[in-house]
Amino acid sequence: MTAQPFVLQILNALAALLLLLSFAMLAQRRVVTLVNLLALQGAVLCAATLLLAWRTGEAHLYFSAALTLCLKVAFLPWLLHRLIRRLGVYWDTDTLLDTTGTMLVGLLVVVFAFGLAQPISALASTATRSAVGIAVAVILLAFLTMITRRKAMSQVVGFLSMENGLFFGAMSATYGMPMIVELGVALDVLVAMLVLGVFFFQIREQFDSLDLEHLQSLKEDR
Amino acid sequence: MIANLGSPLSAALALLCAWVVIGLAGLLRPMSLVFAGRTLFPLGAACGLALALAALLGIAAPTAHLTLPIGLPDLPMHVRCDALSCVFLCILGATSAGVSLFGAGYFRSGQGAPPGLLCLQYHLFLASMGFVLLADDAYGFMVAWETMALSSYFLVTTQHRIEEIRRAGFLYLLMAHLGAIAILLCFGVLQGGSWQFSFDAMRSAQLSPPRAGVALLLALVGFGAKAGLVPLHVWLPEAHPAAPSPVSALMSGVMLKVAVYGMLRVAFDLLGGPLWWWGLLPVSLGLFTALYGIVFAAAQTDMKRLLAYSSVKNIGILFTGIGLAIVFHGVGRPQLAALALVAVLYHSVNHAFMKSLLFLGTGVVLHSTGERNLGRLGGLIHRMPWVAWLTLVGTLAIAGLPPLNGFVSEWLLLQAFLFAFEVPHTFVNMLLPLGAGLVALTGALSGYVMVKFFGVVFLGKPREAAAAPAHDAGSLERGGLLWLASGCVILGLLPAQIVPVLARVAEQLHVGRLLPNGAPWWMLVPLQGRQASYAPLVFSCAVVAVVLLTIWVVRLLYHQRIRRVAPWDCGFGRLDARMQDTAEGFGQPIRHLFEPFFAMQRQLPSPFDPAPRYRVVIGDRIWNAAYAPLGALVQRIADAFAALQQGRIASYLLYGFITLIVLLALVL
Amino acid sequence: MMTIEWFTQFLAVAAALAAAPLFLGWVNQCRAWLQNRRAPSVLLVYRGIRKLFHKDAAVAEPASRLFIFTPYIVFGTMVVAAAIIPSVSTRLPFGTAADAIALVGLFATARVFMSLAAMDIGTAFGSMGARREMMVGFLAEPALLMVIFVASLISMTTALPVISERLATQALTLSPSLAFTGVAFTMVLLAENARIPIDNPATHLELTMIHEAMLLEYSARHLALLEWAAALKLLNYACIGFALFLPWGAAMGEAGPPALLTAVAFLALKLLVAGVALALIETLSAKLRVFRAPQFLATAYLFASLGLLVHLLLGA
Amino acid sequence: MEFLALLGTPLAGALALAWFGARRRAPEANAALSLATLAAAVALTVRVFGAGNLTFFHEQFFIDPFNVFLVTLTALVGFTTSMFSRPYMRVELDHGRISAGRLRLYHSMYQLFIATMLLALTTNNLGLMWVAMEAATLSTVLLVTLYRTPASLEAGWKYFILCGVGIAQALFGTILLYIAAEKVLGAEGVSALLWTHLNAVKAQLEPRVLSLAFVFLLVGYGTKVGLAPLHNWLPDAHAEGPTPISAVLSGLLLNVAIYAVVRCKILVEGSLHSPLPAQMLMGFGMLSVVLASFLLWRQRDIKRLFAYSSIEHMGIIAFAFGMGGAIANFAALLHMTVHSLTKSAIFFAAGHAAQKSGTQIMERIRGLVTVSPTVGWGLMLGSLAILGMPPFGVFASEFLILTTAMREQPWATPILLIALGVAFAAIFGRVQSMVFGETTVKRLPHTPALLPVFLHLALVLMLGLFIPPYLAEWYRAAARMIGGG
Repeated sequence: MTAQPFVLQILNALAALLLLLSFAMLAQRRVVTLVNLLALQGAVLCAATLLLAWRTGEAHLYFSAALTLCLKVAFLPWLLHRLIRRLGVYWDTDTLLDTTGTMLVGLLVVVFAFGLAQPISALASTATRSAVGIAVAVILLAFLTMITRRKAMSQVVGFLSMENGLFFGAMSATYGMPMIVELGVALDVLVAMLVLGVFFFQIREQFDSLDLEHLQSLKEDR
Repeated sequence: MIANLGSPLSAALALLCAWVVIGLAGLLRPMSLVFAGRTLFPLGAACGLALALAALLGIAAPTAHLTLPIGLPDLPMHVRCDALSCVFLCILGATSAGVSLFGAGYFRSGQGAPPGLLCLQYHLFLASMGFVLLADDAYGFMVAWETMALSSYFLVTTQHRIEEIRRAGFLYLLMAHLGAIAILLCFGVLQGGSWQFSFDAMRSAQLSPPRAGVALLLALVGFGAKAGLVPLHVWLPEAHPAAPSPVSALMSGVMLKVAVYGMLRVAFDLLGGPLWWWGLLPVSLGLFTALYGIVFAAAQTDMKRLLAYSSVKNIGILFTGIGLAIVFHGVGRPQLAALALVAVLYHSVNHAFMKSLLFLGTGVVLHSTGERNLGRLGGLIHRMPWVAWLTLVGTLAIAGLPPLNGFVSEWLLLQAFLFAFEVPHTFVNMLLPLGAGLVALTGALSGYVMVKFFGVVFLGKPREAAAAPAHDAGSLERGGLLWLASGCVILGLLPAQIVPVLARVAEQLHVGRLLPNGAPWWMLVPLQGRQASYAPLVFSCAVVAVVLLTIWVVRLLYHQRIRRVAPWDCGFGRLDARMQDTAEGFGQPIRHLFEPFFAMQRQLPSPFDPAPRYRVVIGDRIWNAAYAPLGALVQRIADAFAALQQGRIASYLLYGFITLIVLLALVL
Repeated sequence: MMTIEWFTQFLAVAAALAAAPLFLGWVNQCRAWLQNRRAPSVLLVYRGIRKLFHKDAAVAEPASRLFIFTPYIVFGTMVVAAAIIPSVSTRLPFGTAADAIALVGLFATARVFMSLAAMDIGTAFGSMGARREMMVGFLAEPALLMVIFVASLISMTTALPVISERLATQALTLSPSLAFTGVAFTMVLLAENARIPIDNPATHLELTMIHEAMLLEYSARHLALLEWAAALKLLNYACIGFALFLPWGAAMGEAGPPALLTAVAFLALKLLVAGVALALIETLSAKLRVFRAPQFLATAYLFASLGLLVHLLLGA
Repeated sequence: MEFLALLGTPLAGALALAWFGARRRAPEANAALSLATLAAAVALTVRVFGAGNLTFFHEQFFIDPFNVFLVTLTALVGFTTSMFSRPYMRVELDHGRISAGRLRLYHSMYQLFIATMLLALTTNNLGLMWVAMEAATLSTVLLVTLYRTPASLEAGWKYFILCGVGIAQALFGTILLYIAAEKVLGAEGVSALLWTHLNAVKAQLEPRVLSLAFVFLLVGYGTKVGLAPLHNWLPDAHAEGPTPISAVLSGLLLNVAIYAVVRCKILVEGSLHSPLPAQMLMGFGMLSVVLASFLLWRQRDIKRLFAYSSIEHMGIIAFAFGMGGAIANFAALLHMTVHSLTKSAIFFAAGHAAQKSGTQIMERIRGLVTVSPTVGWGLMLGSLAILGMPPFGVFASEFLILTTAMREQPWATPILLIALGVAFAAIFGRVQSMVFGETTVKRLPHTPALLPVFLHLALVLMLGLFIPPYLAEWYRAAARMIGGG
């Protein structure tokens, strides 16, 4: 096995960092830290994108990196922090599954994701194709995060983390989607977050809390 | 496209469309009773009459086809008119002529659906029944079939403010729908691998015996549910009383026959040659249904429920006949098969006339007294002689008494049963003749039931004040009743003219032929060389002659004095109306004899009770044993599913996650 | 030939009309003898009928026309039935008008009219009688039909004249099925004609009566007709029995006057014997309570069914 | 030109109504804009009718037999719903359930929603389709919470999160598709996500990746379709939002989502040559039908009831597409059409019924026909139609689906039929007691718009008895294109 170029080694390290951050988010219960982790994940993503852009010379990857920087590193964490301060949600009281259990499930999910990514990596022609597995793992771990949280805010963070995973997947496997799509996606994420902001205030106005416990009245099991 | 306007098929189509148009015309002035009653319903009756005539001509005419430019793109609606269709179209036309005429005078304004809407639903109901009879492909058949169910449902729930009626309507449509599902499945089996859903394709399909058996079973379930075959009969005694009387008359008189038509169409036309022993299922179910129906009829206290159960009994007889025809057909006794089939057809015609007549009669009673409960009626023969005497004709006919029509078809069926020992299989050839005994028993029981019905409603003294100021039917209503009653008489007196016409159906379906025999025109000899004969015209003339002669002789020889006195009653004297037998009392021997049939709840007073009350509630064991647990089962499954949906978003996400993982694992 | 047939027909009906009360009287007389009573005259029934015809008819106020017409209809039906049953000859013109099943139907018609008329006045006894009569009827009718079935299975037809002819012409065999059905038929006959053990024609004890309860409100000529019709019914049943089980002696095929005379003689003889037998049965058995009647008739039905099965099994 | 009008009108409308949406005549403006959209759609249809398939803007948009009738249908139902919402929203305003400001939001978002759906339908670019689908969610999420009641917020939140997560999966699926396509079509140029191009080369796409992609796409868009067990947002969102929104969600959005699924299925099946995608669709369909029909028994809320019915019908459609083949696809397309028309008609009627009786709880809605026969009959006939009663068109499609199922998947037929029977009993029993009986209903200040109800029902009735030849032709062409079976 020949040694990979240094850039790729860095890229792989960044990918591993992404995975680690996902795990950290899965374990973290403080909402503020969770948002910070998200921002960090965005930053790592941004760095990876930049690096890749530099290596491949794809112009639109620079653009993507800029988009990521603005949106995921700066704007969204800022927005979320602001919301946290305004709404006073700092703790996600407790997760539905204890941390160790969650971690174990997470580990299994990672194994599964890596297995899943095999055929994709085999097909992809990019230098970073081996990182696709990481992207899948990030997506699934984010999913898991959302499942195990009780606060609306943490779920949103999980949701955004999933978006990060998607982005990373697209980037590592194909050097990003066509521009028009990427713009559209970014726009959607932005709008989604704005809508969320509105939402949070509405929810809080009604329930005095962002605890999902209150959002369980519509059900069949009465 | 329209081949020949004069042909029975196009005439029938045109008349059915005319019904639809008449119905739609009702919406022009939806609130006008006069417009609907005096103009549209008589028009509908005229159409019915014309349809009956066209169909009568059509029985002798060759089979006609037509493809209509509507329906599914790959399956345009086919219509076809053969002798079988024509016989049932004839039933539809003739019966509806009487019922529509009656209906013209019957419907009153008041609560419930506005007259115009009623007119639409009524005529749609008629037209859809006609289309069922003409349809020659599965899609067209199903469309017409369900339209029939739907329009009749709306008619049943005309008085929708009454909770009971709504429940009856719901049960009715539900059962109809479940039946329709079975019919659809039946067609799915019948196409036999060609995946063509025209009846022509089904006719030419070669089915393996197991598949054909499944098809027959499904048909039995589907058409049985509509016809009221036990244990699928539960809707019938609920829905028929709930509907306005002309509608009950049509449902019982015609719609049940349409179900019988479907069964015949599948069994003898589409299915080709069913195996003989499949016929045993309809026979046994039919016999059980007949007994069950009539026994329950005897126990009823509501006059329309009583008639509804009597319909169940007649459906049982019809299915017995169908089964018998299948058996004979299968074992290669074409003449006997034809005889059984003719008996079925004859009974269908008869039952249409007599049951409509009776339902219409109860309609007048209901209108003028507001009572359906037998326990509160009585003595109406004095107040409404027209209705009483015409209903008496129907009563005697349905009790299976000669010389009226009900007897003829039962006679034919018994004749067919008599030769069941020719079936070359032990057990079967012993059991089938015993079945004839059951048919006889149900026939005799219906005599019992009908005496109860007529006696309690029309004879004796009014049991409650409400029955006292009753008035007779109006002229249009009388016309309708008279038409149906004369049908009963004519069908009873001229069987020798009618049987050959019906036998054409058996011949065209290749079931068998009734060979012509040298009997004179007034005598019915169904089977050549068996010498059983029946000449109702002769002996009824004789009876009339003897009666007249007796009256004359008595007048001649003795004086004519009649004194009107108080009833003697063994000198008891203090007679009042409440000492007559009630409906419960009259039914008591049957309840006693057939106790295992009923799920009875009795409240008996103790000997020292100061205000004794006797109450008996009669339930249907089949309902308790099959339907109630089924409902509970569905509810339990629903509860189990509901437990999945607890409202927590996390669990919803988890479902998504698991789904994703499982599917991914699946493709990996 | 036709004239002879029509003459025979007339003769049969006239004989039946005349003989019916006589037969009833004979049965009553036998019964009295068997019970060590002084027997009334055989002609007592005639006298009763004659007396009733002369009386003023008293009709209850609530009665409708149905009530008044019923006696005529019942009487007419019985007369026509007598014309159909091959009592003296198997070649009666009316013999083909109705087969055995239709005959049962005719009897049922008469019964239904009777019951309806009984309910017409609205008395407690009338409706009670109607109910009981119909109950006996619905049980007896299938049993009777089963009897007829067996006979017709043997001769492949339900036409009574043909059954008689075939039974009479076939070699005399010991037929267990006919024996069974014979018993069944007798039981049905007892039940249908309001004899002991189902009903007692000689009593008006209110709570046990069936047939008489229906006649309570009739008087004068109407009652006379009904009594006569009842007698005719008994005779008709007896004749059906003869046609099914003892066809010998009746004129078979195209018969001239001598054969007819013999037939009449044979019929008289058979009736004499039957009367004694009937009286004997009635004397030896006790009246059953009303709710026992179904069991009695179910037994009849069972016998007839057994006869059927035995016939199918043994072919005899 | 027509095409530009088709997309531009609602977009411009959304902007305009964002300013003027609270004015007195705004509902009429909303209807007028929808009418204009409909006109554009009809004009486009007529053009396609003459000219065949069309593409626009460098093949970024296209019209083929599969989407042409959906475009018209969307525009039509969009228009009729706007007609319905005119009196409906006014009554809500009068009752004080919403403020004028929210009416502005409503009108604007309504137009935006129509625009996104038309975009999703007409775009050739799978990425753009994703964007449009997400935008459709976002534009309706605030409409679901329009009343700001606790329940509506909860429903909105679930809608947002579940559909958001779902659609994220779809994005990943799209990415995977792109990876596979890029290999064949090359990364340069944007053709690698254009459906027409992909369709042309689908046989060369790498099957394993495509099957993974399909799973993500199916789970993603399937969430939006409301396939069980991903359906949980659907009843909540339908029940708690304003009725016009329930009508378009059920009648149009679900259609668009299943349209997306089928588009993807065509590609994947072309590459895969295995029955797996079809089986998945069938499995989801079956599960949805069974689950929904049993859950119908527990419903108390009228809109929730019909939301579950939508799940059931989406299940039927998914099952039919899963079976594939000319007849089943034809039937599924027909079913999409008739379900959309019928279900929106039902929601119109149900909306008025709920307004009249002041509650959505079915036990408290009684005797509609006595007070307002048209609403009552609309609800009754609509329910019967949706339950598959002939002569309505739903029966036609169900007939075809069931008969095909008998041939292709005999095991499934009894299950489907039982589920249909159970659903019949559940829905009909409830509808009957709402429509008939003694009444509790009162009159409303604004006359209800029932033209839409009866227009839809008339169309459905027509489709049951007679399918216009050109429509049948489109269905056939689309069915051929979808293939499978």
